[in-house]
Amino acid sequence: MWILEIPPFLPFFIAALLAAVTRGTLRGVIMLALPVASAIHLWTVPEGVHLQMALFDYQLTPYRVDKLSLMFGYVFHIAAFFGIVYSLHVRDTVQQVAALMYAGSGLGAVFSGDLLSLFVFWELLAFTSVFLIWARKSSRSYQAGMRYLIIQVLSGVILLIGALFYAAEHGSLEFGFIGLEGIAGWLIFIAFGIKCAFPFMHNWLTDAYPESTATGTVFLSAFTTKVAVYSLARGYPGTELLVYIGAAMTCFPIFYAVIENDLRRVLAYSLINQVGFMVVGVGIGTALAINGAVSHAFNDVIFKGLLFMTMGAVLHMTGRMNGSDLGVLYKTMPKSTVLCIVGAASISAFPLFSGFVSKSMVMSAALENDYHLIWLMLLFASAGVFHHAGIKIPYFAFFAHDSGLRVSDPPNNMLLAMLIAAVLCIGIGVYPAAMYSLLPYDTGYNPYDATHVLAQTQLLFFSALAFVWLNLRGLYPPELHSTNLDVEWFYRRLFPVAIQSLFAAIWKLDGALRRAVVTRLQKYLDYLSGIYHVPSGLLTSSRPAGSMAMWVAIFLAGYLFLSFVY
Amino acid sequence: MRDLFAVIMMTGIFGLLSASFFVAMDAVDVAFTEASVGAGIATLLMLTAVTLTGRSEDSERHKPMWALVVVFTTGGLLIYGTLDMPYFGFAEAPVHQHVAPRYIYDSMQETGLPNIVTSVLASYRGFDTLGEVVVIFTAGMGVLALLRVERRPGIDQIMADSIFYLMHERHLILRIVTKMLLPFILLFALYVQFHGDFGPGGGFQAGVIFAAGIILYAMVFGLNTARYVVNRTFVRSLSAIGVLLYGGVGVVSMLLGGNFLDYDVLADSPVAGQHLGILLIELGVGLTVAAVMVIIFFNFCGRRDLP
Amino acid sequence: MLTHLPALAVIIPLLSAPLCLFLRRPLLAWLFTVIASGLTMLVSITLLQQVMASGTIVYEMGGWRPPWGIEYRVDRLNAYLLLIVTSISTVVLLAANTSIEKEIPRHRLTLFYVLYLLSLAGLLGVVTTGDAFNVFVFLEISSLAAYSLIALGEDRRALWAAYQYLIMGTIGATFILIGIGLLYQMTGTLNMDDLSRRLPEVSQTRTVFAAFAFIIVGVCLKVALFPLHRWLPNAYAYAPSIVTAFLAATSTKVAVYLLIRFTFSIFGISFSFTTVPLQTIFVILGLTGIFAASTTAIFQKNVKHLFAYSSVAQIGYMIVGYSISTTMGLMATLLHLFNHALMKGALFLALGAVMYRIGSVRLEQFQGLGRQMPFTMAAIVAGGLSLIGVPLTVGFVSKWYLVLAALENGWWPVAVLILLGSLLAIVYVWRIVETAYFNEPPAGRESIEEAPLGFLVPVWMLVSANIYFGMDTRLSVQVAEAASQALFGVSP
Amino acid sequence: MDNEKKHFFDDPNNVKRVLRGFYACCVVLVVLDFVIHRHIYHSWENLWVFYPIFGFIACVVLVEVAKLMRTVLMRPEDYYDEFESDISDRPDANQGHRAKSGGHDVDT
Repeated sequence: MWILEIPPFLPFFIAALLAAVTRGTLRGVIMLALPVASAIHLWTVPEGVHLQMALFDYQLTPYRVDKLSLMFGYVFHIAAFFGIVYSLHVRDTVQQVAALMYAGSGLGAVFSGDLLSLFVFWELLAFTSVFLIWARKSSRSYQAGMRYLIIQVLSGVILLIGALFYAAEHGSLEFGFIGLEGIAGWLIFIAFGIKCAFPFMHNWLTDAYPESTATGTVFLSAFTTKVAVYSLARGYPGTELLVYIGAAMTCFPIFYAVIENDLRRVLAYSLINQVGFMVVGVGIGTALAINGAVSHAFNDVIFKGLLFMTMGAVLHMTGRMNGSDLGVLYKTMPKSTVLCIVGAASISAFPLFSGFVSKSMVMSAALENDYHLIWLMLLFASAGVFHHAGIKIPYFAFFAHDSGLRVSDPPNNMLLAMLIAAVLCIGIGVYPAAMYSLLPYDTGYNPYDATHVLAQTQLLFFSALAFVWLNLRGLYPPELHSTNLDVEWFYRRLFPVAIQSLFAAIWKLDGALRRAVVTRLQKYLDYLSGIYHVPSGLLTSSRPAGSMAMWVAIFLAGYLFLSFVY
Repeated sequence: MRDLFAVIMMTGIFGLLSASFFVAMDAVDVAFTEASVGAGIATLLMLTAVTLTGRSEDSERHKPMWALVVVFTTGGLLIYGTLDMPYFGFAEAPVHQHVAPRYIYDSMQETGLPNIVTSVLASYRGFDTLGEVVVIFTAGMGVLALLRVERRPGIDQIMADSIFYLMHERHLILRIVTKMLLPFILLFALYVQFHGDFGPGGGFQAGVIFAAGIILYAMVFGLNTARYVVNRTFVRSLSAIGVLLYGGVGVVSMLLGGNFLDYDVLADSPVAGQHLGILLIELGVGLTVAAVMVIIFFNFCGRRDLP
Repeated sequence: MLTHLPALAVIIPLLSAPLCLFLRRPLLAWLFTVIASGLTMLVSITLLQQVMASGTIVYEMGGWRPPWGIEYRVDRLNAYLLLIVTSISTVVLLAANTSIEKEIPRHRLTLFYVLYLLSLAGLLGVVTTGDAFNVFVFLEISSLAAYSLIALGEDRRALWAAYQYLIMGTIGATFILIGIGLLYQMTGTLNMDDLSRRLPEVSQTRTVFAAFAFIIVGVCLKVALFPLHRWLPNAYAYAPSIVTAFLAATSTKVAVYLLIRFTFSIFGISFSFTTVPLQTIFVILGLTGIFAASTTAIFQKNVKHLFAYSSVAQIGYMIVGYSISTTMGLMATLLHLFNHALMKGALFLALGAVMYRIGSVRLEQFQGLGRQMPFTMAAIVAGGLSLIGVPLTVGFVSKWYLVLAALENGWWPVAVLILLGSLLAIVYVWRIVETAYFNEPPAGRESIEEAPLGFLVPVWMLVSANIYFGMDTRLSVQVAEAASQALFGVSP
Repeated sequence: MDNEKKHFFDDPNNVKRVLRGFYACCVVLVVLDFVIHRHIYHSWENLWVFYPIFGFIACVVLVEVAKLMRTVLMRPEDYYDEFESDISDRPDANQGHRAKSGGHDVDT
């Protein structure tokens, strides 16, 4: 059936095209109808390779469907849907088109069966998403977008080089298990790592996401990192290194999150932390762990989207995003408050919320495979997540000290989008079997046994107790206007300063040297030429014909000489 | 040497000397070409150019000491490099062993021409010659495209009159001698043109001589007078017609079933065909060469007349 | 008539030129030129089909057998080059009528077309002929016509640029002539095929070495290989737009063809790559060229200059591929010949459209053009992407093969450098994009319209070719592969 | 805002009530730990009230460490802006060098 051959990214690109030329209600209808139709279509698609073409001597597979990619395909559709609902009120065509293209590129990437198609979508992800950052139209967002673009494109270039090496090593471009073997394996790993926000490569995320528009960040949080997680799950399952990288990713961002003032940046750090859980799962590589990673990615898209949406709503209504400038909004934004708490409970993995049913899989897998230290780190991170995302976000935005702001709940479309996400969060948490049936492996895992529920509840409640205690004792660090140094310091401060001073030195030296040489040379030539005192034809280029003819002669002499002696 | 006029004269002398050098080497055709082109028309054209640019070289110049070093090194390497070349006139040299014998022994039967140079030039390697003619045509077109000025009507007559008057006063003897010589020059050009099959000569030399005659006339009697005699549009067409004649012969031979420029098919017998073909293409060469030379000269001079 | 195709490919434009001189009305002259060029393209297509199907075609000029007469010899490589030159010429010509009327005075228009045809004929002659001296003759035709065409540019510096080009071009041609003369001395023949058979006997003489040196240097000058490239940027920048588009897309390609023909077919691979460490020299020069020229391109203020320097860099890629001297490397070079012709043709033609509307191609004039001339700017962006080597464009295809060839040889540093070079291309293309899309148009230039269809159609033909051949690589890859295999096959 | 409706947390008693409820929950959870038998995967889990203690200590450590980090990492909010606008304000300084290295003879 020919309709099988329509890869899911195509409808999105077509819709983007339509969105570019339509306005108003029509555009809204098109944009809403699209992910629904595409999702229905995807539901009917069986597994297998549906589109192939030949490029050079290689088989390209732009459309390959299996359980792993389907899982991401579904959740991307969901994310695209609530993202579109959430941004229905936006009149900026560039943003709407970019968002659709971005979602399409994400879908293209997860259904790519070869490295080259993956690369194309990889770069498309970068080029389309950057417009969501630039759409804020401030010089800050422009610069942040630029940095984001450079790092993302760099990741793509590394991926391409890796793919080239891979093709040279294996004679094939098929995107399957890659493993850390040879240059190709490492290059592709690094490329994935950049997009996945590995430690020291993570800064693009915390730098750029908070600079995007209220609606843009919702899209951004859903696709880029999840595509990277998918790629790792496909290419590097069971790579032990990933366990340690992932564990580091779960731990270090929470410290930053505690002292960060910009609440969306707090969420960005917590995004890295959540991705860390997935990376650990991929690194462990057993059926349970992969399931955990994939399902956690699935849930994370939804609850992180929900959190970003609630924060976006606050930003949209108040125009502020710093914890120190917000507070006591629950009075006038009760709906948003409730929805935000649902999201916070989900990310903190409270029983009956979606985070619980997936995160515990990864933790169990870590224990089963004797990663004890890692398990402790994850446990620590879980407590930390609750602390900063589960409590800090709602507390400082909606409760805490009175900021004097009295704004109402956001427009209905935003509320609706948040509601959809919240219902999904609770739905999955209450009835996880529906999601489990979609997972790549069948492990028969049941999160709701007494041990899990009790342990998790104890952990969370006592984390909360710590928060309450610290707060009452006045030990909790106040929210302050500040910038916290991160890896970006190297490229935003150290390198520019170093390069600037280095270049200044070089120019100085170069100038001095040049002057010295030119003076010398001129003296020498004056001496040779006796009377005439013009600069040499060799150094200035005012006589290109003359100097070029000379080069020709030098070349000829060189060739002759070489051919006689060689 | 800073005086460009002297430089040009020296170049002319150099051309003449190398022509005699070619004669000494028994390359009469080449000598003829060199004499008419190198010593003759090239000198004339350079003189015309000097009237545009001024007589002495610009004084500012750099001392190319480096260049001298490089040139000497390269030159030294080249001399060393070509030391193992076959000696001049060495009978066993590959040049005399491979292709040349056939030209020497068989060209008479194949083309029926006593002048081997002409048969190689016009028949064996006729396509090269077509290329050369097109090179000349291209040069003419280039000069036309870059130098041609649209003259304002009205000023012509004044200029013509004044120059006529000036010349009349000054160069009476020169004018009379030129008038007497001109028919002979043109006649000689025609002789060279049509005698090329048998002795030294051919379209190139003939064209140059013909053009030289016209240029001489223009120099002595003034450009505008010459323009009355030689219509510019006509000359322009002539240059194209020459190439077309040459190429046309090729196309006709193609239509008659031979290859391009295969003269064998032009007449009943191959030899007659060769004869006819060579005659026609030499005519084409002559036309183009003469026309282009005249074009170049007229356009150079035309620029000088610009107010 | 089919047997005469090799001759017709050259004769049609060669004889159309004098005929065109009689057409006084520019429109007629243009139509005539387009038809002549189009006919030649048809001839080339037929030739390519024949050659791919049944092997090399030989045509004896004047009916004389080689080596006594001149032979035309069309193998896969020739046919491939013929197709490149004629197709680009035809497409570029489509825009000529619109473009030229603004850049050249009316009374010179006919002569422009005459010279254009002559230049085309010269290039085709060089590509088709199987005779070494004939190469020189046609090289002179094409070069002379090219000098005049460049000098026709409306900028006064065009004359100066053409003069520089003339000096350098003449030196190059003379070197080639001296080289051919020396070869004739040593072998007594001018026919390429014959030369390749007779050369091995005398290959260890110093005269042949000297001949080789002369020819290589002469051809490199024509190729504009770094550092002998300095005639090129000005020549391209100040020539009329059409001429730039035509020459940039074809003339250096023909020079690269000559390099391949001389080294691979005439001197033979073993001689060429053992007499002089040619591989090392060319890889170094090629890579230096890529970096030096790309870096220079970044700082150019005139966009024509910018792309001219980028051409020099692209030549570096071709030379690197060539010097890898494996079937794959040569194939990459041949592909890049074709692909670069497509992208530079598109880019310079689009610049012609900008020139037509604004009268300048300085970078600051591009401000706001993204909105004022959306289709033209989109074409420039597409061409730029292709230049960078973004997948789904032709630029990617050739770079891909180039990198593979380098890796296949184990030259992975070269591969990395090639890719790094592409990053520089991103920078200079980005400069244009940034200026055109992120700036408001300068004051007083609010009412610029999109370029006329006369421009957009040919420009977008080339752009779509860029994309089409980037996706469907069968034609170019198949032919390039066959040609490069043939080159390695005939002279083991 | 005097006529504003009284909200739940405006009354300090309400806050106290909520907190008391919360403490009660905590106590219940600790008690439950003695009642319900947990599966043990890790030796530390044998420790009574392992999870509550871990959760509490982890958070206190987290916050204290983060506070320490502040002393090292915290900078004014416009830390980068200051520097980056610094660069973009002086294009001329760089322009001079660019012209020197890349300018072509024709354009000059």
